[in-house]
Amino acid sequence: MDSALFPKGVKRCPTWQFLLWIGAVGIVLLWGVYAMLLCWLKGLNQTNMNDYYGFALWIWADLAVIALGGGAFFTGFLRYLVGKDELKNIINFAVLIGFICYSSALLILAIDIGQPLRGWFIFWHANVHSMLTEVAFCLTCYFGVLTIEYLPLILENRQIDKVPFFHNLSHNMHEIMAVFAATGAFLSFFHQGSLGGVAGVLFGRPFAFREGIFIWPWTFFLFTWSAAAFGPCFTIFLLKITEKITGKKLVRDSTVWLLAKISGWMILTYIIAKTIDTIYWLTVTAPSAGYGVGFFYDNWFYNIGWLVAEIVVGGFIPALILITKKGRQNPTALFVAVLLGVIGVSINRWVMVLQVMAVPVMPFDTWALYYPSWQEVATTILPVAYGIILVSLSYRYLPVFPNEVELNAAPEPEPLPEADEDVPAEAAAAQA
Amino acid sequence: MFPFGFEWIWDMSHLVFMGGLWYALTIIGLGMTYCVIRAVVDTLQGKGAHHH
Amino acid sequence: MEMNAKQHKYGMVIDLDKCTGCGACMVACMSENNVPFKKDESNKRDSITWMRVYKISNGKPYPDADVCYLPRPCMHCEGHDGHSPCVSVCPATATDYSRETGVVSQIYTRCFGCRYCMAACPYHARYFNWWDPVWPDGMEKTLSPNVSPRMRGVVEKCSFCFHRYQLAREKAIYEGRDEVAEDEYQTACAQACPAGAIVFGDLNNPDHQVTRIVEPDPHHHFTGHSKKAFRLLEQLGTNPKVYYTTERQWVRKILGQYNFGSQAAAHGA
Amino acid sequence: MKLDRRSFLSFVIGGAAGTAVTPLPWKLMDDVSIWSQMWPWTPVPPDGAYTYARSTCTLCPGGCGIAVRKVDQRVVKIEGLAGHPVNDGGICPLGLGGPQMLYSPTRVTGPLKRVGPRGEGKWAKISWNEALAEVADKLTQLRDDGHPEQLAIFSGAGQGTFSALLERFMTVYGSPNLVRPATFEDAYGMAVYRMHGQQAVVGFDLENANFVISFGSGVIEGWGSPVRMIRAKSLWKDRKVPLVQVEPRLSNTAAKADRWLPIRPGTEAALALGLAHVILAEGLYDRNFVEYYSNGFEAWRKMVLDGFAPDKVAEITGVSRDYIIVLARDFAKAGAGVAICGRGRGTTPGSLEEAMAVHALNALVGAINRKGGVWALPGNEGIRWPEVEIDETAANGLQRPRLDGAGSGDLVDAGSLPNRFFSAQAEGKADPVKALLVFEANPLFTQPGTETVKKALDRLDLLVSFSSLMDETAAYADLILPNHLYLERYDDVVAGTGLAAKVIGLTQPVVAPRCNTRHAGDVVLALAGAVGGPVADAFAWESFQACLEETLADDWDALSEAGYVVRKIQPAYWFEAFSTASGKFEFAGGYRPVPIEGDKGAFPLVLIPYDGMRIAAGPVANTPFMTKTVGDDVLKRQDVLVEVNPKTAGALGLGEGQAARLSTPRGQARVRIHLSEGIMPGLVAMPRGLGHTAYDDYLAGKGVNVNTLIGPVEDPASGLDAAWGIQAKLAKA
Repeated sequence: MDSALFPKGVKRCPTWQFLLWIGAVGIVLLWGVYAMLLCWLKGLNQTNMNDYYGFALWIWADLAVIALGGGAFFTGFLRYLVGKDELKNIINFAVLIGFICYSSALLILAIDIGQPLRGWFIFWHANVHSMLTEVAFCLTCYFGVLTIEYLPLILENRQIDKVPFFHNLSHNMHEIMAVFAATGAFLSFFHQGSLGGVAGVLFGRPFAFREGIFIWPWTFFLFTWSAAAFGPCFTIFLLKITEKITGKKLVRDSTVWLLAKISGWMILTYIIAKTIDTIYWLTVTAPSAGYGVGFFYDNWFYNIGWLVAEIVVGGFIPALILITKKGRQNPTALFVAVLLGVIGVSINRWVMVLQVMAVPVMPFDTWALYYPSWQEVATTILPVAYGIILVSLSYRYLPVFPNEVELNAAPEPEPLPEADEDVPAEAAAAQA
Repeated sequence: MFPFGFEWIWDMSHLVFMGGLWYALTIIGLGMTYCVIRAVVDTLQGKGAHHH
Repeated sequence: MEMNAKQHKYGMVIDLDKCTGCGACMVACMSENNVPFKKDESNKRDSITWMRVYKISNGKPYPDADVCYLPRPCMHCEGHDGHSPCVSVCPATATDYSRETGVVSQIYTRCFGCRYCMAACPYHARYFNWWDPVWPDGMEKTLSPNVSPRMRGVVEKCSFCFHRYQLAREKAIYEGRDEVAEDEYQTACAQACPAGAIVFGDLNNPDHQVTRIVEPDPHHHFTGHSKKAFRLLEQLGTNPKVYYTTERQWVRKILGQYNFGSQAAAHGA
Repeated sequence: MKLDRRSFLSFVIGGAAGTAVTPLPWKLMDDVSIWSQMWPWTPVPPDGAYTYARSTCTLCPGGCGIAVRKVDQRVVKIEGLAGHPVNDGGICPLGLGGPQMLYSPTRVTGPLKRVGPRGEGKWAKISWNEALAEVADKLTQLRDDGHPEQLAIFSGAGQGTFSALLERFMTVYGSPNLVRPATFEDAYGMAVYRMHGQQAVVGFDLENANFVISFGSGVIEGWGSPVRMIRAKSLWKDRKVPLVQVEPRLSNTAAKADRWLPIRPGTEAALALGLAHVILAEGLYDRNFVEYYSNGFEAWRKMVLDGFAPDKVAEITGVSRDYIIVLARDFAKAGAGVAICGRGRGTTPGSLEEAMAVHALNALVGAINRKGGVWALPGNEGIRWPEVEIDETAANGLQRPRLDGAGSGDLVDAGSLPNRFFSAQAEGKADPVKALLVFEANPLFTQPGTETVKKALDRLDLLVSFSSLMDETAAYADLILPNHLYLERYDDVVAGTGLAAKVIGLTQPVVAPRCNTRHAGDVVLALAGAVGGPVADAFAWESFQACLEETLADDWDALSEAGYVVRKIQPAYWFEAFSTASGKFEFAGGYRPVPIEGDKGAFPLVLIPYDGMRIAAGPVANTPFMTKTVGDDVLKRQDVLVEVNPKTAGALGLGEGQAARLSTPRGQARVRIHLSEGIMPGLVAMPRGLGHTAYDDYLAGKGVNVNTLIGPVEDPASGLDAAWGIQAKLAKA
């Protein structure tokens, strides 16, 4: 009955099935909304946070989704600025994911602050020395950019497109999209970095503190880099899941492989940098503040395993899989790699928020552990449900995947040969 | 955020930071304005109308 | 408000050998600053105590066990030229380092509760209002108009009883003096301490007792000249303005020297 | 159709854009944020004129001077009075609590009469006239029945005019049963009586001592006048005066002392005598004092030398032989050494022989009436009031023995024995008391053996509480005639328990009474008037304030001006100090430990109560602020944590924070375990002052009242409560 809204020439499941699916996810969504309202009406006593854990699950969720949403800016950067035209086939999806991640991040922040009604003070009374201010500004601006990048896709809905004004609008926006993408990339480099700075500048917290150059601690660059590196993993990861669920091939392998290859090299270079940073921190920075190597992992929960999981399991392994042709072209290996990547970057964001709070700093203090309340969990799952719904709707009604029709009508054409420029060099250059 | 806010100081950090911000906002603003205006013009010129 | 004021650096030195852990400083502080209280305050991780007295033990077995009490107000860190850990991170300029007094202030109506400052403070001197403050029927009459009660969702902390400085300063100006005398501006905790363990004053004023005890060295981040007085976590570069003295070696070892993951256990208030 | 859609969409978009450019949304945003900064439910304290009023704190016997900060007629803060001889600006957590008591929702807002069973909490508001009539009728009836002695008063009021008023009332009324809570001062006073031959108030010139041995006294934990003691401790630190703390638990005093001497609880007297042994054996004692001003020295000397050699004492006390010798030498050679006793706050008297042993030790080094020593000061020099006319009824009543037996038989020198009073009343021995008036006290909470006290109260026809707040005893009373709070009334405080000077402080009304309360003094006058006859005649004053002004006539101006007056006291010289038969100091005493209650088999552990500054255990209870300062190693949610040595706990399979059932012959309770290396194995330490059942949720139901688990043990020598603990058992809960 809603077939009139479908993109041209695609097949979609029957409406009742779709509604059932949306309904199921909707229930989870409502649960999250209920928890959200509790936090807003009754205050943050609904959480398990305390004066030792001012930053907890939510801040981690923010950092994680923004890192994972990094696929949008980096793909956009590659497509519009580096000129990897091939990526146009996945850019819509990347943008969609980015849009979901960033809107979620903003929502969670709105719940996380004690006085949501004064949230705008961060702009109005901005303290330019605070990393959080930088985050807020760039985050909001870039969310604007993502909206602008997502808007044309909506306008291309078969019915909306019939309205000449909207048709023209989307057409014009496409024309100058490069400008927006450039701005977005510019903003992203900063807010991704600032998120790293948030932890890195805490010189009162030896676990988080890092030296750096100018006003930026090393974590600033590491975060930007890791977002660029792991963001695409998340995009591919979700793409594969979407293809599984829809039972369709949505993006050419060649496109995926290209993105995977770039991502792989980015991860490899990042994880090497991260390793150097970790060694320097453990052997120079922390000891200069009097903290021994073993100290930070001297706890039953926060043990050295976290470091290994982050750097080896979630770093080197996916990197090595993705940079090898065999690895990334084997569907299973590819999926495992992107999954590990997603986990790896999530662990990094986790320790940079929660372990920072857990480590005792005053000599007579003790490790502070915390577990989230159901309200925190629900509000953190809320964006996931919201994301699923938005993806479903977009997939059903919007031309997210330009190749969908041909890929599922005609037999699979030969994958194009992979581009062989030295991608990481370019990407790296782009950072500087 | 604005020079009339009392926490505003005319120093490097403010100029650089706020400069960056306003620069970004301007681009986004102008870009969208351009798109909208052109879309209006195009529409008035009858472009993009489907005939059946 | 104080244009021509000369630079003060108000600070504190606490004699850990005199502190008896009686808790008078905590109560005096709560009473002076309209600190809210709940029916159950036994979870010290969400119990607002601007001044908190930690209990430190030497970890030795009976009968060699020993304990020491450590009062911990806000350290009013100067960091590197005013960049205390918390001030520089506040996104909304809701907390500030005063160069006239060296006091780290907190504007409750400006704070929107992001708690970044709490994450930044290694002394856990900052507290969040997780709950709406509620006074039992009638007890709101005990509230002092000098300090505005805080609303739910904002961060609060020790202010070195800054309102007392303002009152003393107004008085001084009214009497045509441009200097606030040592005894005119004392924090509630220093005033109440029955043991006289807390000495408060201007570290820039050589005549003030606090300066004579600490002998701060301006050239070395104000570390105590005579190594008698030391500060908590000095090595982090927080440059706090609260000093401690003790002659007990084990206490110095745990606090003065770096001591990490030691068996020394801390207990609530 | 197309047109419609287009116009509709453009309308929507145009509208949105339009609103966005108007100031409306921004104005709203601003308003909302401003609203969030002044939420109607976040109180805004009204401003007003700031004033300070001088007064004297009555919340404990310390007698500190206070400066009460007011905003218009609101009390917002209490500070220590600078320059005051007792506290000189310093103040304790309890003293700071005044405002929270004054404005507490647990205030008794007016006279109440019980309806329904005792302690059920059902009350009828009655007028003051009705209330007074109720009490007066009972008082008249008792006298008409010829049994005035069946009226008893339990008063925690300090030695001031009000207490004198109560004594006078009981005398003319005809009852000997005026009972006061007993403290270590009673035991020490009796020791002085036996060794000096005179009733005396004991003072310790601690500021001038140069070596202090404390036999379990909470020097910085509420013993004597708390703030004065803490100041003294700081003084010692500055002057490098050593403090040696003798007790089985690492109290704050022990931690702050220069030496902590863990000792088997109850064997302190033996240690004192052991020290004496060394001093005697090595001839380190004050020859001048011993030879010319003492009597019975030889016999006592022999007793000590025979029975208390260091090795033996080490065996008894668990203190090392060598240290006993070292300590004895240092103490004797110090020149101005002094020993004090009275466990914790000293609120349980302890055994007489312990006091005598300590006093003898002081005498041995010539510390009697010496600078930096222990002073025997003349008791409350009689308030000069006109003699009372006593009628026959009263005379007969006064002939009858006190219910607690004090002042008769072999307890002739005992003042007041609350433990015996309540047990006798509970057992219904002799002729029980019919009516009990309770002033400034909360026996149902503070007296060891809560059950016994309750039984005793159950045997009354009439229990009247004069408490300002709804404490346990008030909640159990038949009538409550609420007194003004100390911030609302006049009173005089003879300060400084154990102070070597006499400081009289004036408590003044700093605010008008908040509730429909009356000064207990005025109530006593009114009752006397109602009883009539000679009872009425004895009280000519039209109000308590008038009585007070007349009584303090000479000092009144000074008092109302400065808030206090100091009377420097010079203790008597040795040649005139003693009123014994020999006219000399009598060396006496021995060591017969008073066994504690309970069978070691069934109750292998020993429960000892301990005191601290953050928990008020007396008739005045914790304020919310004070309870907030209590550590999470003492109170966790509603559970009290008891201190147990890891060895002891380990043997029972109990770990940190674990819930356990603590039982004694007196009762049992749920507690949590706090492993502490600061306590002797085999002991379980529990703080005094928790486990309130009255008051509100900020205090009630938190922890356990140790008095429900422990009971008094009578010292045969003095009749006083000498219990220092009770056998106990811990098991997993």
